[in-house]
Amino acid sequence: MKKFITKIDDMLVDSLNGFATAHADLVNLHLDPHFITRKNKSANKVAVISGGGSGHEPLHSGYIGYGMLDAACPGHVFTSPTPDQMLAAAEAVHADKGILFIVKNYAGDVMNFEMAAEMLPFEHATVLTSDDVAVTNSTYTTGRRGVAGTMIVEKCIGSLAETGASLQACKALGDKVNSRTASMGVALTSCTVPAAGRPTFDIDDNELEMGVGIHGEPGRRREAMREADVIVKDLVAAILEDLESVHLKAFDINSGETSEALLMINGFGATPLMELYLLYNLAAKLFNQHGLQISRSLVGNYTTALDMAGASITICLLDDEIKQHWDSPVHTSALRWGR
Amino acid sequence: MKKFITKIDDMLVDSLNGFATAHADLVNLHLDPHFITRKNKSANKVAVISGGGSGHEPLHSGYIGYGMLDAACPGHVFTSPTPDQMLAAAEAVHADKGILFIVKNYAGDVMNFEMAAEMLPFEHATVLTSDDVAVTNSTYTTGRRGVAGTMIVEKCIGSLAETGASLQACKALGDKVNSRTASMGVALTSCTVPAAGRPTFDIDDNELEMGVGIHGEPGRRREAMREADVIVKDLVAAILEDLESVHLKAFDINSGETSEALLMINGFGATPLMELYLLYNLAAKLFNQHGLQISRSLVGNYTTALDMAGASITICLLDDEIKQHWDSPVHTSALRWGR
Amino acid sequence: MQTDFILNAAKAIQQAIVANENALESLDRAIGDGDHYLNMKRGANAIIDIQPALATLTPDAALQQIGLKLLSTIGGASGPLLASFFMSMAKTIKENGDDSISKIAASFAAGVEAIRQRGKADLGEKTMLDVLIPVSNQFVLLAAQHCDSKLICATLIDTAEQGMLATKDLIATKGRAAGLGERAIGHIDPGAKSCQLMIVAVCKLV
Amino acid sequence: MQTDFILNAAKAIQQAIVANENALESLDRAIGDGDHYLNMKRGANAIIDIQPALATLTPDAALQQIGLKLLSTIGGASGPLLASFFMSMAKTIKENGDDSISKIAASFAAGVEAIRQRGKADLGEKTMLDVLIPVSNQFVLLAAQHCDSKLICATLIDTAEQGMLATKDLIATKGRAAGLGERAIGHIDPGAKSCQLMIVAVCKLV
Ligand SMILES: Nc1ncnc2c1ncn2[C@@H]1O[C@H](COP(=O)(O)OP(=O)(O)O)[C@@H](O)[C@H]1O
Ligand SMILES: Nc1ncnc2c1ncn2[C@@H]1O[C@H](COP(=O)(O)OP(=O)(O)O)[C@@H](O)[C@H]1O
Ligand SMILES: [Mg+2]
Ligand SMILES: [Mg+2]
Ligand SMILES: [Mg+2]
Ligand SMILES: [Mg+2]
Repeated sequence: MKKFITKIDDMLVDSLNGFATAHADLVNLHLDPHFITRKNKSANKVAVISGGGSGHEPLHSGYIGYGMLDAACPGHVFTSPTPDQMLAAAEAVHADKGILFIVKNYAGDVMNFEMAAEMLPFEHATVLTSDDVAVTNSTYTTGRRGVAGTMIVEKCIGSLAETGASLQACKALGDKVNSRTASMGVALTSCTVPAAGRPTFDIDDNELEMGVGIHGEPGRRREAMREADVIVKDLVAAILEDLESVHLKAFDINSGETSEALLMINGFGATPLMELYLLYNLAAKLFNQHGLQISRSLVGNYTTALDMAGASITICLLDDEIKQHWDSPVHTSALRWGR
Repeated sequence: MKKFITKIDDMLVDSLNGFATAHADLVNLHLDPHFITRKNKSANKVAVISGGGSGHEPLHSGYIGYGMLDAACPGHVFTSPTPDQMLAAAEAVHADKGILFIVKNYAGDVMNFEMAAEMLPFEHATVLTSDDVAVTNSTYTTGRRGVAGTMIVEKCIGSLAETGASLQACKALGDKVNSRTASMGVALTSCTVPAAGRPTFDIDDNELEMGVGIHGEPGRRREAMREADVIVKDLVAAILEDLESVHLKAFDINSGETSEALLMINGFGATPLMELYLLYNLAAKLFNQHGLQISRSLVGNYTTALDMAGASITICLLDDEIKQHWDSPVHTSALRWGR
Repeated sequence: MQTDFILNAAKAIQQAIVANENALESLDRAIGDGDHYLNMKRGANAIIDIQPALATLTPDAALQQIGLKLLSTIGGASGPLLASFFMSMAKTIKENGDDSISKIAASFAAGVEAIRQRGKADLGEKTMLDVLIPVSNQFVLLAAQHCDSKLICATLIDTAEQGMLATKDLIATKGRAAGLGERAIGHIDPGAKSCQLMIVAVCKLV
Repeated sequence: MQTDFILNAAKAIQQAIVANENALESLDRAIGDGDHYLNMKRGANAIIDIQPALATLTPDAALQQIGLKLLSTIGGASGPLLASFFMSMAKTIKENGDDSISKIAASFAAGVEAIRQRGKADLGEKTMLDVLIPVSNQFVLLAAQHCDSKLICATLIDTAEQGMLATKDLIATKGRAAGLGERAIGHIDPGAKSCQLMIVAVCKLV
């Protein structure tokens, strides 16, 4: 393992300090417990807080700022943060309209945020994100994981919260966006958790992991490495199948109906932009053939898995409300437009 | 080598098509010869054109748009583009105020742009960027390489050009920014050129390459892997030494004088944001101690070397003019603020 | 139960965790995200760090502080679960006392029940509960029969090992491994392993 | 010189380049950016592709088209340099003809001079010029002495090899390897190697 680290135990704080210094115009850093808050927050809005294990940057700290998050709680690498962090963050940013937690659906994240919520002296609600179609929902399991689509949920909720909307309205929008968002990823290499010092999983030079999680959790299946067009075909098929099952509608160009959608190609950390755009090209064509009209696009590293090579494809089915909140101005360190 | 590629010979065009589709609001793609132009370009401005080998994305195509480039010419991976591309791009975007080429100082890029310039039926000028302090200038060599600082030059020139300024003024600003910009990089791994299929250089698990170029060219020296604070100290020292030699001024906090500066930590492609912010933290502290007041910051993958793990540090000494043009609105796919 | 015993148990647990770094790490790498050892070590070390403060407390207050400390240091799935265990055990002891083996067994059972409620999981889902539920049931049973504490501990060590080993053949339906389906088969659950290690460490002190 | 000969030379060059993939690639990986083989192959193949069109042209026009084609397909440092070579050679032949070995040698020398001017480099800077300048000088000299063309070619093959090998011990002061300082020593320059290969390929046709 070769990484830029001074002392492994200080890595998280060293990195948080760098983030806070580089973006001192946008954020304040608090340590022990660790959380990051937004500067210049409007009074009288729902306080939107997210958090999760570190190593997925820019998620979540990179999305703090106007029109998105008010605070983020970074856990250790790939380990969900603890309730004291969320409580302190809530204390720092609450503003009479309640607290909205945005939580990726992992047992650890859910339980830690849940315990924080139980102790919270403010009105609160939680939006669970669960866009990863690799892990199928079933009554027996805890359900799908939250992955790259989380950022779209954060953007839309943040936009609505900025208007002074109620906690209930913000939660409803978040749930809606999540229900219309589907992602699936593929890994070409493992990632290496710094403190572990070696790759999370072994993978051969001619293999890929289909449906990998953003912590390097194994996915649907291990397969032989193939051409990009074949890989994308499988990812797109899984996403379409899921969207169709949820929305009871065949996405088929022959149906004559088209749906508007946002397409995001998310790099896991070590995949060059050149390859991500190549994936975009393949995915956009396939979705188009299935009656999805891609009217919003995002290509880059938005929800990473440290130094993993690989990428995920995310579709969010748009409607006028989602479009409005996606397009509205946002000013964070990792996502910015309109101001 | 594992990469997202359908057919190796189609990779560049596949990727360009993805880029153009994802950013259809910003750019137009032209093929044979390949170049990308800006949509909605104001008439009556200097046409700012850059280009270079592919594999450094978002450089240059990601910087096409309002307040930055009017066109970019992508070469094959790590291979400078050819004069027919620049000629066609110039033909497409010229607007009576002349053509300004921004060229990274590599023999290949310089000669190809030079031949294009000689054939150009328009008034033109060229700004050569040469911010890499790893390769020292000498009367015998072709001089320093252009690396991550190129983007700062492109931003400032683009801003000035947008005001309708003359070709001479744009060139003068570009030359000034370049002369005040210094970078140095370090690689932890090699990159792999897709068509070559194997790493450009071999490097052991306990080694790093100090002063590496953005094509994986060997740098100042091969060294044992060390802690991040020691690595950053060396990089910062090399940059300060260079700035002092050019600007005849010791950057020393004890001198009582401080200089304002932009600090960029640029990832080469496979280094997680978490590590880049850690580097930022170390570098900002050291520069501060040497009397540089970091008032602008940029952390991320801005000039990459495909899938290389590593990063570069860039300082640009600011003055009021540079600050104004750095801060002015920009709307490209990879850099956007103020609109 | 004395606070001293709790402190010794904490030390024994910390040593058992650290001594099994490779096992814990590779199990979570195989069917999780590889951080379980790091999480457990962080938690165990944090308790060692606050030993001086714990030493001044009653057993229930010490257990409560341990729970809170684990809650704010472990994170992940195991953090809130183990924290819930200790906080619930503390509450039960505070209410009912710990002056008999039965009462201690009851407080242990309350702790396990808290994990069950927090994680909404049950036996056979390939989690730490596959160790904790059988151990808890056995503990309560043997304590009701007024068995000798050394014998109880010897039995619980066996039960824990069986529960831990049994997770190997299960499909996971809770936690991070739930996404794996059939691929989880053949791997012991990391949380089950660490719970078994902790139970062995504590039982050996008796 | 006949256009036919040029076409055969192009084919021989393409074969020589492809046959030396490993050598060219590893040399540019060692002291450059690893793309020299790819650049040369792309250029050589492009000329093969336009052979039918070239076949209809006079030698000077064919050389000019080759230059233009290389200019728009190779890129990198070698592209404009080799293009300048062929375009300058074409111009010289067009002006002075190619009806003697001396005239051909003069046009070759003009091509090399164009590379020198374009790249602002000279002998001893560890570039392709370390092959081309000695070959050009030797060619002009031997042609002036009215040597037999077979003998000239045999000599040029030797000269090219010596120039190529000599780059091994040089520090580079031009091109991408100029940043390397002492570390460039011990590696043959890739452009020198490909020029030597091309010269050998063409000389063997005579
Ligand atoms: N819902 C649950 N109920 C009981 N135990 C669980 C549950 N979810 C996870 N676990 C346990 O937690 C362990 C993983 O802990 P850890 O690796 O520290 O956290 P994370 O899974 O968040 O990385 C699993 O091996 C399993 O025993
Ligand atoms: N200024 C120059 N003059 C002559 N030859 C040069 C010059 N610069 C580079 N070269 C030649 O070009 C070769 C490299 O070509 P190539 O790898 O195709 O381009 P690039 O260096 O742009 O990747 C070098 O080995 C050297 O022989
Ligand atoms: Mg975890
Ligand atoms: Mg090159
Ligand atoms: Mg884990
Ligand atoms: Mg090269």
